[in-house]
Amino acid sequence: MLALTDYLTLGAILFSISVVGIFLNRRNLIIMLMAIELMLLAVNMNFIAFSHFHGNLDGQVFVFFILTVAAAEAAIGLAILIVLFRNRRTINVNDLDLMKG
Amino acid sequence: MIESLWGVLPEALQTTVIIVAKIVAIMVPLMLTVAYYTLAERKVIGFMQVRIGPNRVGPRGLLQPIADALKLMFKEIILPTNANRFLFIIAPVLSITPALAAWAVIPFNETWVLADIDASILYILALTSFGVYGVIIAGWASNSKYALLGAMRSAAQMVSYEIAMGFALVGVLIAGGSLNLGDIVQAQSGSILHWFWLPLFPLLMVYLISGIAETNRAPFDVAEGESEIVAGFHVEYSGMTFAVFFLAEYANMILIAALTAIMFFGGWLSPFQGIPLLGEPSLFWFLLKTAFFMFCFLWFRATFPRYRYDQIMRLGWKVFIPITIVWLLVVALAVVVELPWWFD
Amino acid sequence: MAFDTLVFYVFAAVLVFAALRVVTCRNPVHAALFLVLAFLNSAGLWLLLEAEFLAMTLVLVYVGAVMVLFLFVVMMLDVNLTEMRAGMRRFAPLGLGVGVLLLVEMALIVRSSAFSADQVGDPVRHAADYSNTKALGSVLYTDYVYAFEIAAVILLLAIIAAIALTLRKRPETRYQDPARQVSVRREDRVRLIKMPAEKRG
Amino acid sequence: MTAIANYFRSLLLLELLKGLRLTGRYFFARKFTVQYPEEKTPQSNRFRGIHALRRYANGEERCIACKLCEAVCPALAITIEAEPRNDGQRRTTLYDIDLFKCVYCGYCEEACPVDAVVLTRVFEVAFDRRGQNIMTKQKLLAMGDQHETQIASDRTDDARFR
Repeated sequence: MLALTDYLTLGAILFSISVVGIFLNRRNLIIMLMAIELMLLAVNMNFIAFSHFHGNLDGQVFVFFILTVAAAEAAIGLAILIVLFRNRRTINVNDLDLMKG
Repeated sequence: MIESLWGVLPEALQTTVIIVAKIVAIMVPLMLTVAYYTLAERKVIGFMQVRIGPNRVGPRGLLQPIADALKLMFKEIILPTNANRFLFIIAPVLSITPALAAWAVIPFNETWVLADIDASILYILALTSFGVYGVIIAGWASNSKYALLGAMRSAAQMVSYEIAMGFALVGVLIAGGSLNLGDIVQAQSGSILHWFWLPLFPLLMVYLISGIAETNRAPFDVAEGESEIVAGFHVEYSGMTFAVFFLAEYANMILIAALTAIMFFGGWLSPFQGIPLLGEPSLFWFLLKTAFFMFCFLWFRATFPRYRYDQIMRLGWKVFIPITIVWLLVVALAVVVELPWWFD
Repeated sequence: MAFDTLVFYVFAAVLVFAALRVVTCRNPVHAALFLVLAFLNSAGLWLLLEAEFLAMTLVLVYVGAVMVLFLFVVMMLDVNLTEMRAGMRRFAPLGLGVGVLLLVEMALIVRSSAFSADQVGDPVRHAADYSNTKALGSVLYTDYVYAFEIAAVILLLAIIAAIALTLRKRPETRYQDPARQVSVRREDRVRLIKMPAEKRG
Repeated sequence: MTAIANYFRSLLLLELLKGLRLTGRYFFARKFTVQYPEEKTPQSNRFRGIHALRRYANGEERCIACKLCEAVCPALAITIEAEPRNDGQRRTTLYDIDLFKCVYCGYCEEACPVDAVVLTRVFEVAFDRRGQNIMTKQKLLAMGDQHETQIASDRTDDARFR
């Protein structure tokens, strides 16, 4: 019989992997965006697990909103990425230092 | 003897065997239809161009698909240099899987459906949206400019038309009041005027045309575009891998035709409801309607010239999406005020 | 081992593997494809948790649209891969350290008695005709209707923002207006002139 | 006003229906397909197929190596080398036509002063080896010998138009 802790552990592992991913790919904007998506997935996993084990739909509603917001975030993030690439011919985070003055 | 053997099997195994048998019962006729659909395409387009089409292999060319299949099977599968081997081989599989898996929820009549799940429309939407991966991965893994261009085009096209198609389906599920395809067909019972093609006519047009665009068929076949990018995403494919892409395209066409019949033309319901014998709902009507829309696919291909890429995108975003949104409002209003005889 | 336990461990193993590959992949296209695999597996896990609607939506929205967009961008941009990889080894110890620390902290919380089986209890068993989609919809359109509308506005905002960011008029390209092309009539274009035939010399 | 009317008319997709009606009509029309190996389309006596070199009735080859055909050939498909023969007459030692280059325009036939090189009605040609695309003098003469009656009758039929 699966318990709540199994799902929560899975969520924790996923979250940690994506945090490591953000550290590892500190130059690559695209993979950083993907790591953020993965993080949101881990959070969603926890929400749904709680919702299932407590018999309460509010968790799933919250996941629904996270999905919409994450889709919006991905769209805008990629748009920004494309504009950056168009202007600077690179998506290396280290090269995006114009604001330093 | 056989019955006693059957009784010995554990219950879980019995259900598994039954389900596998059902899947085979759906898949075998489907694959045969796909094979003969290719012949039908060549025949129909030939007829519309005042030719007679293939007639050499077997009587009237009836064995042509088998000859084609044998030829493709014995051809060499060429792996381009620097192609990504794994993705290159997996791409055709990825493109045919959703086309076949979607048949799990298609109801053939009141009782014949493999998986009678609640959210069958959602399931179908999710699967068709997955179909684009076969194309993208094929284009990218081929390590070829034309293939990549074709993949980019068809990816953008399929994602764009998915929206219009999804909205059209939302209209259907508002009118039908259910996400289950069987319930949607039941909601259309009454007479031919109760079928959803009449109240949802704009959505029907949008769905049919988006379906053609979604399957990358003429006149929306810029992803293949023989005259500009040779064959698009599958230039580098040969032999059986190419054949699988081919099968996937035709299986998708049959799927779209079947869905149109179910959602707008009352599935297995008879058009002569009320008349004895002829008015009986049966599998026959469903197959007849599906066959008609399959014919329409070929008819369109024989008639219309290919759209230009920017025209396709314009049509999808600037014409279809506004039309569907407006008609969704109309349908929702009609359902809320319970407009007589459509949504009674 | 019960069947759903087996399914859970298979899906979870593939999910963790795919997540690991996403963050360590050399090629962004591979990373995106592994992310797709991760989404598909978590959709399977959500089905196990009886969240059918969200599982389907995850496939539809993420696999069908967002990841296609990602792949599209990754394939279109001509990214210098070696340069992207440069700092990886240098950042690895710090990243791993933070990750392990985070994992240990969360494990301590998750494994604490607050989430144990006797505290949480068994999940509610639903009747055979229970529809997750219907239940979710009835909550969404009543209790959370304002939040739902805000979500709609956010999506609209995202559409407008994405279009506004990437829209550019290229002065050197020629555009055409299909509406004008279609509405052209013969009288506007062709003028018939009567003129006397020239005499032959 | 007309613009608005046109817009709504465009929503009816009338043009598309017209196109569908046309192809739908042809679907039932009589088919014109010719079952090729069994049936053949009629040929004109001016049909320009593969080449041949003719001989006079006494067996003497007509070609006098004037090289007019080589000069007129737009595709540079003809190669001719010539030497005086033992009896002092000028004859070709090499007369090659590359069928890969030839465009079957028939200028060589027009140019020939002695009606030596002609285009026959033979068009069913296939190669399965390299080099078979070169029509050598022997092959051309053999073609001429084989089809002489047909060639001669075609020339006489067409003579009054020349």
